[in-house]
Amino acid sequence: MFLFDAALTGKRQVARGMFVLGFRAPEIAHAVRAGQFVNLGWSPGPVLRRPFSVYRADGETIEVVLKAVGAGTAQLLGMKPGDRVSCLGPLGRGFEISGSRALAGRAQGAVILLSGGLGVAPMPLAARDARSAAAHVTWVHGARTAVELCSEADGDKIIWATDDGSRGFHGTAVAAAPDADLVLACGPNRMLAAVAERWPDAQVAVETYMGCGTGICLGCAVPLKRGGYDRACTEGPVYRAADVDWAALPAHLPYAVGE
Amino acid sequence: MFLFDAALTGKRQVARGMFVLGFRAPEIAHAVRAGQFVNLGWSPGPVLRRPFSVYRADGETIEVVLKAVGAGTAQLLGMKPGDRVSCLGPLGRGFEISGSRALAGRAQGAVILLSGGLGVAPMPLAARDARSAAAHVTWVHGARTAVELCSEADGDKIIWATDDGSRGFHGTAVAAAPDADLVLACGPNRMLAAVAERWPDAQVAVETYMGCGTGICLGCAVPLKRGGYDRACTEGPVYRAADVDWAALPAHLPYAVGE
Amino acid sequence: MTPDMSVEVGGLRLRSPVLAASGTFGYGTEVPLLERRALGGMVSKGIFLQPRQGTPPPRIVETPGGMLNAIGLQGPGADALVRDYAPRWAEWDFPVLVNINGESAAEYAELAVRLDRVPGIAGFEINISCPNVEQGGLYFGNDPRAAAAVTEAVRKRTKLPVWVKLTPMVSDIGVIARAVESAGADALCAINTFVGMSIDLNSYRPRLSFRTGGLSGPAIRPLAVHLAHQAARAVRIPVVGLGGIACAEDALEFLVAGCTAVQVGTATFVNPRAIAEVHDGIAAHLEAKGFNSLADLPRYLPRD
Amino acid sequence: MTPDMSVEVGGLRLRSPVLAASGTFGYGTEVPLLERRALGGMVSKGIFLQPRQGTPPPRIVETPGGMLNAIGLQGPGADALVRDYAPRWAEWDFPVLVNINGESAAEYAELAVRLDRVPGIAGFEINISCPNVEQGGLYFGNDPRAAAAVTEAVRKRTKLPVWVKLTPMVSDIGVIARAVESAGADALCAINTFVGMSIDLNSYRPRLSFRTGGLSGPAIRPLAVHLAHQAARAVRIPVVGLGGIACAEDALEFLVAGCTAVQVGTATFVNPRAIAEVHDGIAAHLEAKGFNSLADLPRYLPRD
Ligand SMILES: Cc1cc2nc3c(=O)[nH]c(=O)nc-3n(C[C@H](O)[C@H](O)[C@H](O)COP(=O)(O)OP(=O)(O)OC[C@H]3O[C@@H](n4cnc5c(N)ncnc54)[C@H](O)[C@@H]3O)c2cc1C
Ligand SMILES: Cc1cc2nc3c(=O)[nH]c(=O)nc-3n(C[C@H](O)[C@H](O)[C@H](O)COP(=O)(O)OP(=O)(O)OC[C@H]3O[C@@H](n4cnc5c(N)ncnc54)[C@H](O)[C@@H]3O)c2cc1C
Ligand SMILES: Cc1cc2nc3c(=O)[nH]c(=O)nc-3n(C[C@H](O)[C@H](O)[C@H](O)COP(=O)(O)O)c2cc1C
Ligand SMILES: Cc1cc2nc3c(=O)[nH]c(=O)nc-3n(C[C@H](O)[C@H](O)[C@H](O)COP(=O)(O)O)c2cc1C
Ligand code: FES
Ligand code: FES
Repeated sequence: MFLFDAALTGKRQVARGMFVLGFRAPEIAHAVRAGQFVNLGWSPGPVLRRPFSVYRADGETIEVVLKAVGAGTAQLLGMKPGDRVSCLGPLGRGFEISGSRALAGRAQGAVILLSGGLGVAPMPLAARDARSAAAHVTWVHGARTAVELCSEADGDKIIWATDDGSRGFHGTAVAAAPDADLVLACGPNRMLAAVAERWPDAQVAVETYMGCGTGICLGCAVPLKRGGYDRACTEGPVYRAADVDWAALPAHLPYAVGE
Repeated sequence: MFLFDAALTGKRQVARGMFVLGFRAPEIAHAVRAGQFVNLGWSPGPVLRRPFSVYRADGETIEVVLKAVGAGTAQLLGMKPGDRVSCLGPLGRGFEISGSRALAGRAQGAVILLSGGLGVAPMPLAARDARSAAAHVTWVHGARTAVELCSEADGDKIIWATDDGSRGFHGTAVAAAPDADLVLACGPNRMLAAVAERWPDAQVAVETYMGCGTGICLGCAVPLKRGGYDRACTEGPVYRAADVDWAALPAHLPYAVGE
Repeated sequence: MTPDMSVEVGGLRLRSPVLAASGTFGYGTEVPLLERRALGGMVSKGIFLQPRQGTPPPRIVETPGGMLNAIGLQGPGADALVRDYAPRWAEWDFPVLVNINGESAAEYAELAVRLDRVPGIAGFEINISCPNVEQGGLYFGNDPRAAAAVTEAVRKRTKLPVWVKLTPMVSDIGVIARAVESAGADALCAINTFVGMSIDLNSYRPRLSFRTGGLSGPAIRPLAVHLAHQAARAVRIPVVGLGGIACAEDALEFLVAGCTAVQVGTATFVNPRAIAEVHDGIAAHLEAKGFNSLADLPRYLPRD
Repeated sequence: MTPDMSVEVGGLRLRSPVLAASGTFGYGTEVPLLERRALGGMVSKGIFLQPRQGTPPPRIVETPGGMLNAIGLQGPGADALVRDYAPRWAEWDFPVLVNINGESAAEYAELAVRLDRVPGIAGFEINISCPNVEQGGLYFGNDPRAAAAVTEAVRKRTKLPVWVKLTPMVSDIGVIARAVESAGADALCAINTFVGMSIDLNSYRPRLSFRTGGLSGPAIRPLAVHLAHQAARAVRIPVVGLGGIACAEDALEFLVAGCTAVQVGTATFVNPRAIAEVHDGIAAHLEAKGFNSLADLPRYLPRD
């Protein structure tokens, strides 16, 4: 876990209202695994940090992808190159890819990356790791409508899905996806609940409110099927889909925006 | 009283740590009188607005001069051209110059502008108005040391004073000043108390905490010699020096910085 | 169609549910009254029977998300109020309530007598966050019996609407709310400021000359919503919510939590258009959700 | 010369006046313990005798200058605490106090018995902001008698230091402070969170599943300073101040206002280095002012 001030290096648009921000963060770029996140803070700004999945990591730089869903994200998107944010990470347990049982013993396992809206966030790193595990990667990316699809989906095969049919499959990403050995998914919690129905063993990255990101506040409770809660920031944010008690997990968090 | 968003147009340094910021504010540039102030707010930023004397006004632009004395001023100084602040003003009663009794009937009255540290703030406008009232203007500007003297003092005659003697008169601005028909002063409240001793009829611009700047909170109480309080933002910030109960006015406010 | 925003609160029909809070709008005469259409009413700065000079400066200090104030209820006293302000209020198209203060129940009562039937005064808001001098300086508002006694004393002297403004520094606001309801209040206002302190690290003394001050502003909003909600659950008379409202969403939290109207205080210092923005934002919310009137807004008010 | 920062608080000698507050530092095992030198001690997450699952999400919501939490005292219960955490604490070079909770005085007492003389446990912090189930759910902390009863029940069962953490939702904290002092507390901690509520405007229901939550963070600091000051004025035992401390200046306000030590809570969530920064900043302040030790810091503590 590193804590330091990171300078904004650049910004680009990847869908309507959706932007990628780069930060100079060599320690994290080096250490981060797909599905892990950073917790960003700045002043003047919100009281609490804001968690963001690492989108890409390259040499000295990490990227995050976001939309303005509230004051914090709007402030981040208003920053200019050179502005600094306090960066804490990498946090959480990421996807299990090369070491996963699903791929064990397969020459070229089939991996599906399933993302809804801002759920693209952890996927470029997941694609990187799946490819380096010699897997065949199909990325299924869904959004409400064509202009909200992230333009940077990447994989051996790409399937687009839109709720209004304006591009690709007319329907949800879950419905559009073929089967595979390993399914990695991120998106609105209710999309993940649908993933859990179809692929109980899928690895899904959930979203919760977070107070600290470091395991000490117990604010990020994820209700488990076996009873009780654990911490999205520490045991999660990636879970076996069937392990989460989806009915008890709030479904209105902002990954939902743009889906 | 106008309320609108004003874009920052530029910034220049005028002394160690002291900067002039320009804002596009045509309504205020047109209406403002010497000694009046604007109340600036921005988000994210402090809860309350921050009051600043108008330093210059020219066509479409007003200027304010400041140092970083706390979080709010530091944030203002970190802004970049094009950034916007909410601007409320012009507020308060300014200096009485052309209509003042002190100058009445004199062909060329002698006016002294007496400023300590950031007390330069209202003086360029005061110099402008005094000159247009055909007065002879002597500007006496004091600071702790040479590098803290504002480089933009302006008048028919300029007298510098430094506490350490590093430039001009070795001592306070009050001690350095000659007598005159009309004395206008701004600076730390304890300097103004000294002004009151020497020139009871001087017009002095005081500083207080301000909650609203518009006369409704009663937070900016100025204790009066005749008893009771009135409002720096409405009846002030300019007072007849002898009218203020200096012993009861807090003296630790930040105009003191840099003096 | 713009939704119907009018409300009936404790004996007054208001065209808007948004009022100006006491002490944060002066006497309504200081600032040009723009956008009146948005203003449901005004509560004037707290007044005592006699003129009061108020506390020495510093009187205010900013804190994270809020401010402390210790103005000391500076004011001109009842006679000047009747002479200088009431005649102007009588010409306005929204009701003005007078925030009344005293050191004993009898003083509140005398003030009510003095101000009753004065044209321009539409009602009273009793500020019970005053020290009860006869009881060793304990606040009226902390003690259900003292709060009820003040309410009753005023109630008996006037037919005008009597609103009682509750103090938040109590362990069970419902008890006080019920006590003043029984004593004849027409509405409750929740809440006044919380007592706070800020220390200067140069002088090693409190920053405020009065040492303590009342905390207001966004910082207290979650506490205020909770207390207003608790009060609304405890009584049948309307509750006017306030504390930290700066935008329409903030006001809607109070309304959903069971309040009939709201007051905007500190926000007006920062944004002279705050009341209009709150009003317009509530109307926009109702429209966006398809409600024809504020009465249709869903409330969250499980009964105790 | 670095100033002497050690303090003696309620039976414990601490190398630093800065402690980690309960519920904001877990069990001390979650995050690598950097910069221990700055840590005067730690109060572990509140525990009940039995394991508790805690409340369903959402458990936290941000508010202006602060946050609401309703974790529901999720925890493993006394046996797991003794088994899993105490042995690790026993190896550390700073004291760990356990924040104890119960639904009746007897339950607190039982917990004290169970944890007394367990190596690694240096003392107790009694959380009296719990509903007293036997008394219809009123908080122990609101009632001087109930607060004293809990304190006495624990006091009788242990020779370890007993600190009592006060709730802020009272009209006179001095009364409670004196009651628990008389009942044998070694120190007071002031204060716990304030109850607040936040409403979601989509569902028209509270944002927190538990409906209300405790407000912490910078927003409450001026209230906490005032309450800690009032408590310090009321008693002779030391007071540990907390509520909204994020930097050294904040901590110094509590110390000047009469506190012997401070705890840092929510700030640790935002800045994992907060405790070290508070410690170092206090030391820097003392040095800059020419004080050789924290004991020389001027206090503002007029006696009642
Ligand atoms: C592990 C994790 C990874 C995430 N990765 C991304 C990402 O890569 N890209 C992205 O755009 N978003 C991501 N999010 C969501 C992102 O953190 C929120 O959208 C952001 O915090 C909203 O901040 P705001 O100030 O703009 O919104 P606010 O104005 O604070 O609130 C808007 C909404 O944001 C949510 N929110 C606020 N604070 C938090 C918080 N501390 N934690 C979680 N949700 C919060 C609430 O639902 C709230 O209603 C992630 C969240 C988690 C938990
Ligand atoms: C009528 C008037 C005109 C002023 N003109 C100028 C000017 O031209 N140039 C200039 O640099 N400064 C001016 N000031 C002072 C300026 O407003 C303060 O320095 C500024 O508000 C400090 O804000 P901050 O956030 O940086 O400091 P903070 O961190 O808030 O506090 C630092 C100090 O600033 C003071 N302060 C904070 N808030 C206020 C407030 N609302 N009103 C007054 N003082 C406050 C306090 O003394 C505080 O200790 C003027 C003040 C007044 C009342
Ligand atoms: C400067 C100031 C003066 C106030 N004066 C009074 C008053 O005279 N009488 C009163 O009942 N409340 C007074 N209040 C309290 C407000 O009316 C209101 O209850 C409180 O500020 C909380 O609302 P807010 O957060 O919207 O400001 C005052 C508040 C402030 C900030
Ligand atoms: C997430 C969270 C959990 C907390 N859990 C406990 C607890 O278990 N026991 C307790 O006495 N206080 C608990 N508190 C209260 C803190 O210890 C502290 O009193 C309060 O947060 C005010 O301090 P702060 O503003 O520095 O956070 C908790 C606070 C937070 C934010
Ligand atoms: S966010 Fe604090 S424990 Fe997970
Ligand atoms: S600053 Fe509010 S009355 Fe002057």
